[in-house]
Formats: sequence, structure tokens, C-alpha cells
Amino acid sequence: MKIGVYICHCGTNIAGVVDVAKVVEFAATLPNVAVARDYKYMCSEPGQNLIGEDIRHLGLDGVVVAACSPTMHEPTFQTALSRAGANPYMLQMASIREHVSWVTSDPVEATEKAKKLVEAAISRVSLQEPLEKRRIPVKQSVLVVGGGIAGIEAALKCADAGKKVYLVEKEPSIGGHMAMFDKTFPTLDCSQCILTPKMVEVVRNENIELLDYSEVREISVHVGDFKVSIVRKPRYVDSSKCTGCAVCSTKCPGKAPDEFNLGMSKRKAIYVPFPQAVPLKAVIDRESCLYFQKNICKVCVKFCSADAIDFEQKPEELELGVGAVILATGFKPFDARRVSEYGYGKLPNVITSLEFERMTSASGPTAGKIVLKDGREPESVAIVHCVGSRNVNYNVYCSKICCMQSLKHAHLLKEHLPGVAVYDFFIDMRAAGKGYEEFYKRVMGEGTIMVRGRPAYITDVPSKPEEKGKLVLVAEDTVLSTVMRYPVDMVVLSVGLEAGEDAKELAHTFTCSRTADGFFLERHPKLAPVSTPTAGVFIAGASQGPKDIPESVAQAGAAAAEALAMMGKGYFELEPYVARIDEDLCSGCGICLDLCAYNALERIPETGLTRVVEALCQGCGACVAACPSNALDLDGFKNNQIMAELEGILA
Amino acid sequence: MKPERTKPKLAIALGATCSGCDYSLLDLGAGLLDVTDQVEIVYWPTGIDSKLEDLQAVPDRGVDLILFDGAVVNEDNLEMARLCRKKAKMLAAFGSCGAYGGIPGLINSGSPKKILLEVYQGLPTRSDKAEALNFEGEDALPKMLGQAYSLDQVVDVDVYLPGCPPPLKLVAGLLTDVLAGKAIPKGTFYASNRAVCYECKRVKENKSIDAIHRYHEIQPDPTRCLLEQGIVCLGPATRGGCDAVCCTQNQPCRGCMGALPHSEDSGAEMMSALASIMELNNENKEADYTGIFDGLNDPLGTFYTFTLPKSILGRRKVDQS
Amino acid sequence: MSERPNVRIVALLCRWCSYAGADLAGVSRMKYAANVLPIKVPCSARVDPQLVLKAFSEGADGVLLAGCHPGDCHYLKGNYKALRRFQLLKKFTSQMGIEDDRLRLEWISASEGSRYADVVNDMTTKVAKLGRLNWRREIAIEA
Amino acid sequence: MKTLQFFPGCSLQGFNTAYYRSAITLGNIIGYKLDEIDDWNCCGATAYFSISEERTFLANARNLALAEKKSKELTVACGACFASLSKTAKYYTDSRKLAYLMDNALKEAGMVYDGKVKVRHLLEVVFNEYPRGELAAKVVRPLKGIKMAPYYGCMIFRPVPAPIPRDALEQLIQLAGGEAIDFTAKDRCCGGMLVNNRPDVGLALVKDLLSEAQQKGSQLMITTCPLCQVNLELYQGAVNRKYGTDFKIPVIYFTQMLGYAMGASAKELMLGSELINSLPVLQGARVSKN
Repeated sequence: MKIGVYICHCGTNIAGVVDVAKVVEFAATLPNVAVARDYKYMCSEPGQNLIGEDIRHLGLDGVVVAACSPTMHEPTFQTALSRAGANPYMLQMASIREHVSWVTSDPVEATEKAKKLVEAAISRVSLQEPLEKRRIPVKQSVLVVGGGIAGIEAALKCADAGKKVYLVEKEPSIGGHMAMFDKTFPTLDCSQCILTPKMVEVVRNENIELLDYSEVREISVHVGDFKVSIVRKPRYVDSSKCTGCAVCSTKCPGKAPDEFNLGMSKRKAIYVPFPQAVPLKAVIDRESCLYFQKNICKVCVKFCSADAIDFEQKPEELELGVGAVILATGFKPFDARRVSEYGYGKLPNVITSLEFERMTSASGPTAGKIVLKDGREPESVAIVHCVGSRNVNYNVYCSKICCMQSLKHAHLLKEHLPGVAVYDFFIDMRAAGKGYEEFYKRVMGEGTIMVRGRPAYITDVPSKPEEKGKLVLVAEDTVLSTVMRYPVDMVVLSVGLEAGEDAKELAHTFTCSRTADGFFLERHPKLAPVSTPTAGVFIAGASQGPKDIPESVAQAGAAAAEALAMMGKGYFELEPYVARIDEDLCSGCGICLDLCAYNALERIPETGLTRVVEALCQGCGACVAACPSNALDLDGFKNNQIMAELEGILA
Repeated sequence: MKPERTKPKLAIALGATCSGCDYSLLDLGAGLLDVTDQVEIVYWPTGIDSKLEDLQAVPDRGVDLILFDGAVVNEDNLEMARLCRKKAKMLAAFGSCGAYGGIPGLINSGSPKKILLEVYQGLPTRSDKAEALNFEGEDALPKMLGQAYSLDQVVDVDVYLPGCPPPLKLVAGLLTDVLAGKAIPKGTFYASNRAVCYECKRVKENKSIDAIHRYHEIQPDPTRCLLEQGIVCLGPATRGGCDAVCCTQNQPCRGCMGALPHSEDSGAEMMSALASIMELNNENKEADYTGIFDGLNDPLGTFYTFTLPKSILGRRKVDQS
Repeated sequence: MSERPNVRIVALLCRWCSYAGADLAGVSRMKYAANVLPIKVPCSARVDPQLVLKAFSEGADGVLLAGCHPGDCHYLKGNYKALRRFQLLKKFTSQMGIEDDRLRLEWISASEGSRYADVVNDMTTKVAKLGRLNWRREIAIEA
Repeated sequence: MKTLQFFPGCSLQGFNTAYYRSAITLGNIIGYKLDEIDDWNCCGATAYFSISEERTFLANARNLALAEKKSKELTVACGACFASLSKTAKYYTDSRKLAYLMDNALKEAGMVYDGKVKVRHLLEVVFNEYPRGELAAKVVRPLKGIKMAPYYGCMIFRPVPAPIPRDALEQLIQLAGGEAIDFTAKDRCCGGMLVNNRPDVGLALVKDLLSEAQQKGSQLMITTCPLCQVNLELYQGAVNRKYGTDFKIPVIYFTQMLGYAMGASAKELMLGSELINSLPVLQGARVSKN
């Protein structure tokens, strides 16, 4: 056994704390070590060549690289090995950056620890065996969860590449939050106008199967071939017949608050979510439908010329097999009620940014008029940033979009009501983005009064006559460092973005984890921002973190590209870590059989002993640790290999 | 006289043992006579009238096969073990005590000193509690070692015949091989390389148990795997070769045949296996496993009945006191 | 930690959550005790109790097992097995006189770098209080 | 009968015995016993605080250490005590530096604190430990038709918010049969010590609170903090003089309010001992009951 040991300086990242020379010197003394070198950046081309040369000339059969965490560069060095004709799995990395130099202040301790990790890696690698990656064919189809802008974009990209796409949306129509917006910052083009064409394209594109009003129930995670079961909720309207003429809803007597307008207006029991809805089909809401509640009415049936109404519809279950999944389940707006001191829900003219969007939208509840609850036009409006964001009591993170959104609202106010006084309360103005700062300047130019301060509370109790009938914001203007009272007619709370309600279940269903604040966790914050630890599952849009439209679209593209790359390759390379069984040792006790979460173990009928179904094995090793006769072992993580590492680390 | 000399020499020596292994030889019945015809027994205190001197008298490596049964817990055992090593061409660890430390090995679960006091002074049936132990002089007790050892922890061992007692067919196997002058590679185990389950005829269906039962608590179904019925059976982690004799008698395996090849610690193996299948049908976020092993008050005694000295930890931590 | 304890703690980290969490601690430059020696395993369920016992007998003063939080196991249900094995093993090790603080199971997710650092520090302090275990010395064959 | 390890603080023992007494009485009715920790010291709130916050933490470290000896929980009725104690407990776990300082200070006194104490406000305990239904069942003297202003004061939610919904007090008022006004000022500052050293600021704050209460027609103000009680009640006169207002709203503690609704006598609750007698209002309810 000839082992080459390579210690990386990583500039000063490692060498700044660890005495690399000492580690090299030490490594050279260890058994089986043919050569020990150090280099400034092992991951660099020359660094990798160093290894290649030694493999060729010294005929190394094992390599230890002590550098950053394997999570970072293991693939890099594995490639280096195979390029030089060695087996990539004859590599063992010692993480002396993430686990040593970055976390240890004392150089002496750091060097000692580095030595131990290197010794462990050496004794482990000397027991490692050549392994081959497994190739699993990848199904040429994608499941996109969520029909917001991110989901739509991802679906279209994959479909354009000729892949079969299933787009699942839990609401009756796709479009998500973007469909509710009026204008988009900073360019102020109409949200609907740029979104609807894409929505229509979704139904036009024959590669896309739109599963509206549906939800993913469960999924069995098998790389390359996810088995997904989807429940399609009953519309009680036969989509194939419905023309979307909406005559039914004009006649329908049942009423309910309109979700799309956030309850600011009413809709019928049978309704088309909004004029540009896709699919443009009616849907019946059981709760408000007289037929379902009182078994009367049936007016819709009478008036539907296409006789599309079908009260008998039942939930439908679909089973799909897809090669990749893109999660684009979006966000949920922060519930402003939680900030009791702002009186949302109690004070009639305190509204949220989203409600304001609907108000300014021509198709909205007020047909584009900005009005108070009593119908008057406001003379003064306050906009409050960071509602529910940057606050230890709610969410510590910055929701990123609120500053620009608020500025947009300030502009729209001035546009709709030239005379109106607008106060904009902010903590810090975060206008980072193309054309954003310019937009900020522009809005200031339009005469919006910027107040640097977070309102302490909003009250309808006047303390001086001029406050009668007004909403009073009490805030410290931190520029003047005095507490001021601002009487206004209307307050718009720029609510932050939170992870969707179902994010938790989704994360669980798709076995991907979430960050502390509940958004999906990417595999690597810098280098794999749209991947998850689960191979073949990608994330896009605000489900990964607060994002504005351009970012969501860009990320959706990236996720689509990842999925397409995987499918384009046609197969998925699976790490060769599989359980193996020594049939001469197996006694057929059956302990392992029921442990496997992937049913990769089965009894051989003839002998009664156990066999491993390699294709299904995911390499977790649960059975290996359980096997009482040591008949099972795990390639890449063999008992003797881990033991060797242990002995090395404690040597 | 001539054939006499050619007869292979056999000795059976004892360490810390109940001598059960010796007596089990009598189960050879008439077969034993054949053996005695074919070998010359130079030393077997429990079987024939022989004294230590007889063994000492034999020239070094003069005995073809010595079966040593018993663990090594005191200086006498140690002396005997070393003597046997010196005299034997082939030394066999005979029985679970010799091979793994066995029952006497359980003193490693406490300190020998305490145990001595307990046995010689603490026993409630003794009236003369005050009497001091004497390790000196004529009727001195042999000095205890710090702990119990298996034979191969103190001297080199050639072959192993585990079991409490070793299954006769395996003993016969060894004797025949020796008589046949067959070359027996060092470290050979006269036992199966597969676990007891391989020999156990009970039906194995689905290994997932919700509760552990002590043997007396239930009426086990004589046809189904005992473990599946919640009875702690060490079969899966124990060398076979015994034809699953206990399980056949509706008794759980207690692991006398010791750890399987490549395995250092049958106790840990079994704990892992048992814990893996325990509550297997109840794996979810809300699952609360607290107290699921309350039925198992003494893992040490349960999983290491015969193998403590040879296990990875080998003995209880010595309290610095 | 004021004094520099010379105890050694072996951390068996599942590669998906806990090892990633440890990486995060590194990326976030959180300083923690250098006494911890990490070993990467595919899943907490891969950890054979023998490994833990071996660690102690080979001279570890403490062993930390870490895996994904319940419900988040990359292999769906591995960590439950780890938990059950841990509970039984713990019963045994305490019979063998190994103090409670020396063997510990923690759920550390990929996003909990600081938690990893805290656990390591906390465990180091506790184990340091107990001192070295020196298991090998005590089973050395006398005579 | 739960036993609540209790930190009364100076004001419950001095100026505001009514709060202490009524808390005990309420306990006898709904089932808790207040067990005062021995030898507690000043919680360091108010003046102390603004001079050296660090000292406050050290002083409280002692209280927490004392508490820890008996139980992992410490219940507090005074808003100020709650704020400074819970703050100390939080910072002890959050800040290595402060923890270090506190440990050393305690070492001097031969004491240790392990960071295990959970500081709870009595309101939170009453709200979270007793099912609403159970409490409602105990109400024998519903405060029908009495409009009350639920006033939490600023400290229950700052800086360490007690784990209760922001309408906990409202819910309690309702189950006592009363009617809670929508009091937007419910968690705003009562002026604290400013009423003395900056009357211009302090009194203005008091006035704001009173005027909202009055405008929304509340006949009673319900407080959870002795300091608030004093400021709101004692200074009504001063406010009236300064701003030409005509406030005359009795201010009582939530413990008194609940206790009364649950049938305890005015004496046991020290009701009527206020400067602005609350009994006429409370008795008004009984009359209008039938």
C-alpha cells in the first residue's frame, strides 16, 4: 500500500493557524506513507496535478488530502484521482479547515488536532477499496410544485427543453402572489400584463400537464424515479366542458369573502378566481354553496349552457413517476395581527401592503380606487416598513422586498391621488438592486416624506383636536431624535414574507431540511443554492427565502437547468455506498429485513438467508449496525475502515 | 509396550471452572472408553487419579492435546495455564470459561476484592463474619488477579471449543482430528461460523417487537422465533454448532458459544440488533422511547453472561476509590 | 473554558445533518474546544454500539453521537434506531461504570452550527470534570 | 394546589400590599400557593437600572441563584421585577461575558447559578396553567356590563415577552363576565419614574392612557403591575390639574378583578383601599345582574 498525503494551506485559512510543515513532517513518518507534501491551494489546477503526478510516478494507491471539508471539495479531488487513473474512492479527506483551523484559536491545539485527523485518514485509506459509482436511469419528467411565478417559469423552461412537466397548484388557478400585484418595482410595468402571457403559455404548452386545485399527498424518494401521489380536489365543475363564461357566478346566490381580494370584496359560491385565471374554469366552494349546505338552488346547473356542473365529483388520486422535483411553493405574508400595537384588524383603515396592491389594481375590489372604509379618499397615508421583519419578537431576518414595495406604494399613491401626503416609516432603506436606488431617489423627488423611525404604536385616540378621526402613528424620528405624532387617514403595513404554512410538511415529504426561519435549506449557500440534500429535488423562489420577482425568475431558471442537466445526462450517478452481505456468515435471523426503509433487503426463499437489492439500497447502514453476525457491511463505510479511522484518531 | 508410546497424550486441566465441561465428557458414554483406548491421559484431576506432579513430570510440549476448562481469576489458575502452555503441543480453550471467561468472568462486573469479601465474609449464612482472609501460609487462598481473563488473554491458545458445556459432537470432532493427526490451523473454532438461528428450526416471520418479556411472563409459542415473541434470545449474535439445543427445548439462547467470527463483542451485537427491532413499528416524530427497556434491568448480565472478559470493554471501570 | 482539558471526545457525525452542522460552525468561524475528534458516518443508524465501546477502550474520554432531528432523517427513520440503541447501550455503559456525561446523543441539523459548537464545549467541560477515562490501562493483563 | 416560588419585590410588600394580598386570595380560589423565596433582594429595576445595568444583573443573579435552590421556576407579579429578572435570566444564557461576571459575583458570596431558572409573570401563570373553562366555572359574581381597560403595562412584553397572547387579559376579563374595551394603549408606558423626575413627559403618558380609557367608556382599569397602578391612579389628580381633564377611573389589579368575580370578599382582596374606590363600580355589576 502506497499512500500520498497532501496538506493544503488554503492560503492562510489553514496555514494561518495550523503549522502545516509540522503536519507534513509527522505524516511522512506514518506507515504506508510514500509521500507527504503541502501546497498553497490543493484544489487549484497545479495542486491537483501534484497528486496526479505522484499517482503516475510513485504508483500511489491511496490518497489523503487534508484541506477543507469533504462536503466542499471531495468531488474535485476524486476527479483528480480518476484523471490520474486511480480509483476516486481511494481518497480520504481530513477536514482541517472547517473542523480545525476555523474553529480553534490556539495554533498548538490546532496543529495537534490536524495531526490526529490526518493520521486517522491515513489509517482509514489504507483499508479502503476501489468502488464504482452506480448509475440509476433518470425519468425524463419533472414535477413542479407551486404555480407562482417561480413555478411557472421553471415549468416553462423544462417544457421548452422537451421534457414532460407536471405543474401542481393547490389553488384553483395558477399565478400565485404575483397575480395579485398591480405594478412591479422599479419599472412599474403592470404585473398582470407580464404574468398572464406566461400563465396562458402553461396551458398552451403540450409538454405541461397542469394539475390545478391539486396537492402532493406523498412521495417515495427513489433517485431518478420519484413515485408521487397527487390528490386532485373536486371543482364540482367539469373542466373539459366549462368555458369560463362565468354566467353561473352572476346567477349564483351564494356569497363568500373573495380570497383573491383578501376578503375585501365578496365572490359567489361558484366562481372564477379572477378574470385572468388559468385555467379559466369555474369552481364551487362547498361551504357557501346552497346545494351543498341546504340541498337547494342548483341555479348554476340551470344556467350552464355547457352543463359542466357536476355535484358528484369526488377527489381524484393520481400516481406519477418523475425524474426530478422542483419545489416553488412560495411564501406566506406575515400576519399583521400579531403586532398588536399597530391595531391591524381593529383599526379599519390600517391595511396590509397586499391589500393595498389589490386596492390599486384596476380589477380589484375598489376598481383601482384608493379609498378609506367609508369611501372617502385619504388625504394622508403612512407606510410602515419591516412589519414582522427585523424584530426579535417575530422574524429576525429582513424580508428584502418591503422597502422597494413600500416605495412603489408611495409612488402609486402620488400617482392615484396627486394631493395626498405620504409618510414612509423605515428603519434602514434597503434599495440594493438594479435601478432600485434610482427609484428611491425618484420617489423622494415626488414629495414622499421619509421618516427614519419605526412607529411605536398606532392609535385612533386623539390627544389634540387635529387628531380627531385620524389614525395617529407615534414614532421617534431618529434623525431629529424626537418622538412625534403623525395623524393620517390610512396606514399601509409592509408585511414581511414568511415560509408557507405547508413548508414543514413539504420539507418532510420531500426529505429536505429547513433553516431556522422555516425556509427550505439549500445544499450549499454559495455553490448549490437551488439544490437540496436530496438528489433530484430542487428549490426555487420565495420558498427558499424572501425574494423579489426577478430573483425568483432567475432562481427558477437555475433550478430548471439543474433538473434538465440531470435528465439530459439520462442517468444519475449514485454513490457506490451499498450494503453487502456475506452469505457464509448470514444465519437468516431476519433482524435486518424489516429495518430497511427502502425494502432493499429480502429473504432468499430457497436458503432462508438474506440478500441485498443493490438498486434500492441507499447506503444508510442501519442494517449493517444491526446485523448481529457481522454478515452485513457497507461499502465505503466498512466496519474495519471506521474502526481504523477511530484507532488513528485516538492513536 | 510399543503401541503405548505411540498413543497420543491427552491432559485435561482446570482453571476457575465448575468442571461441568469435564463431566460432560462422560456423556460420550462408551465412546469415552474408545478414547481412553486410543490416547494416554496423563493428567485429569476430575476424571482420574492424577496429581499436578504428573503433569509437571511430562517433558515440555510432551502432551499432544491439553483441554483447559475454566477462566483465569487467581494465581493458581494463571500458574496452571502457563504450565499447560509449556507442556502442550496443542492447547485448547475448553468450554465457554476457557474461551471467553464464562460465568466466572462476571466478576469483572465488580471488583474482585469486593466479591471475595462478599463470598467469604458477607454471606448471610456465615456466622464468623469477622474472620480475616489469609492469602499466606499452608491453607492460604490463592491470590486473586485484578480481574478474570479468558485463557487466550494470558497464554497462547491453539484451538477453541466453546460451549457450556461444549457440544459433544464438537469435542469428538477435535479428538478425531487430533487422533487422525490432522493439521489444525491455529485459532480454529470447533463451532459453526453462522449464528444459532441458522440451526434453529423455529419459524421466523417478522422481527419487530413492542415489548420485552421475561421468560416466565409468557407462554412462548414453541414453533415461532422466541425473539419475535419478545423474549431476549441471544441466538442471532451467537455461534452455532450446538444445534440450537436450548431453543429446541423452548429456552432462549444465552450465548454460551460466544461471538461470531469478525465480531468482537456479541453482547453489543445483540444489544444493537434488539434495540433496532424494538418498537420498530412505532417510528415517528411523536414516538417516545423512554423506558422501553425497563424490562431489561441488567443488560450486562443478559448480554455478557459468558463473554464479559473477552468483550471490548472487558470489565467494569475500576473505581478510583 | 478557562483551563485546557486534555480529554478526548470522539464525535460520530451523520454526514447529512450533523457533519454539515459542524461544517457550518466552521464556516461561521465559531471557536470551540479542540478536544473533539470528528468521524463522518452516513447516518446515525450506521453507528454500531461496538464502535462506541471501541472508542472508549481505545482511549476516548467521551463519545458524542449526533444525527438529524427526529422526522428529518435523510434516510427517513435512521435516527430512531440510533436513539433506541443509544438508550440500551447507555444502560450497559452505566453498569460498566462509565459516567453519564461521557456518552451523549444529540440531534444537530445542518443549520445548527452554533448548537454543535455549544454541545462540544458543554460536553468538553463536563467530561473534563470527570477527567481521563484511561480504559486500556485498566484492562491491561497483569503478571 | 400548585406551589409557586414567588418573588414579591419591594412594592408588593410596601405600597401595593393589595396586589400581594389579592394574589394570595386568588390562589386560594383557583389553586396555587405563593411560596416567597427567603432573603430575596432588590430586583434593581427603576433608578438602580439607569445608573448601572450591570449591577442590576449582578443583584438579580443572587435572586436567581436563591430561587434555583428550590425550583426551576420563579413567579413574579410586578412588571418591573419581571422585566429585570427575566432579562437577567435571558442574558445569563445569551452572553458569555455577563454570565462570567455574574458567576464571579456569586462566587464572592459562595453561591452558584446554573442558568436553569424560568421567570414567569403571575398573569402568564394564571392564563397558561388553568384552563379557561375551569376558571370561568369558578365565577360566581359575573362583572356584567362593566367596561374595563385591560392594561398590561410595557414590561410584560419587553424585552423578554411573556408567552401569552396579546389579548390574554381581555380573555380573563371576559370570563369574569366583564367587557374589555379595545385598548390600543394596553402595552404602552405608564410613565414609570418619569412622573417624578420629568413630570412633563410622565404625566403626558399617563394622560394618554387615561384619555383612551375614558373615551372608550371604561369604568375600571385592570393592571398587572404595581407601578402602573400607582401612576394611573395616584396621578389622576395631577393630570386633571395639568390638562384640565376630569378623570376619575378606579385602577385595580387583575388578581382583584378575578378574585372578586370568583366571590372573594372585598376585604380579602383589599378592594376599596384604592384612592379612587372601585367598589361602587364592581357592586354596580351585582345590581344589574338580575
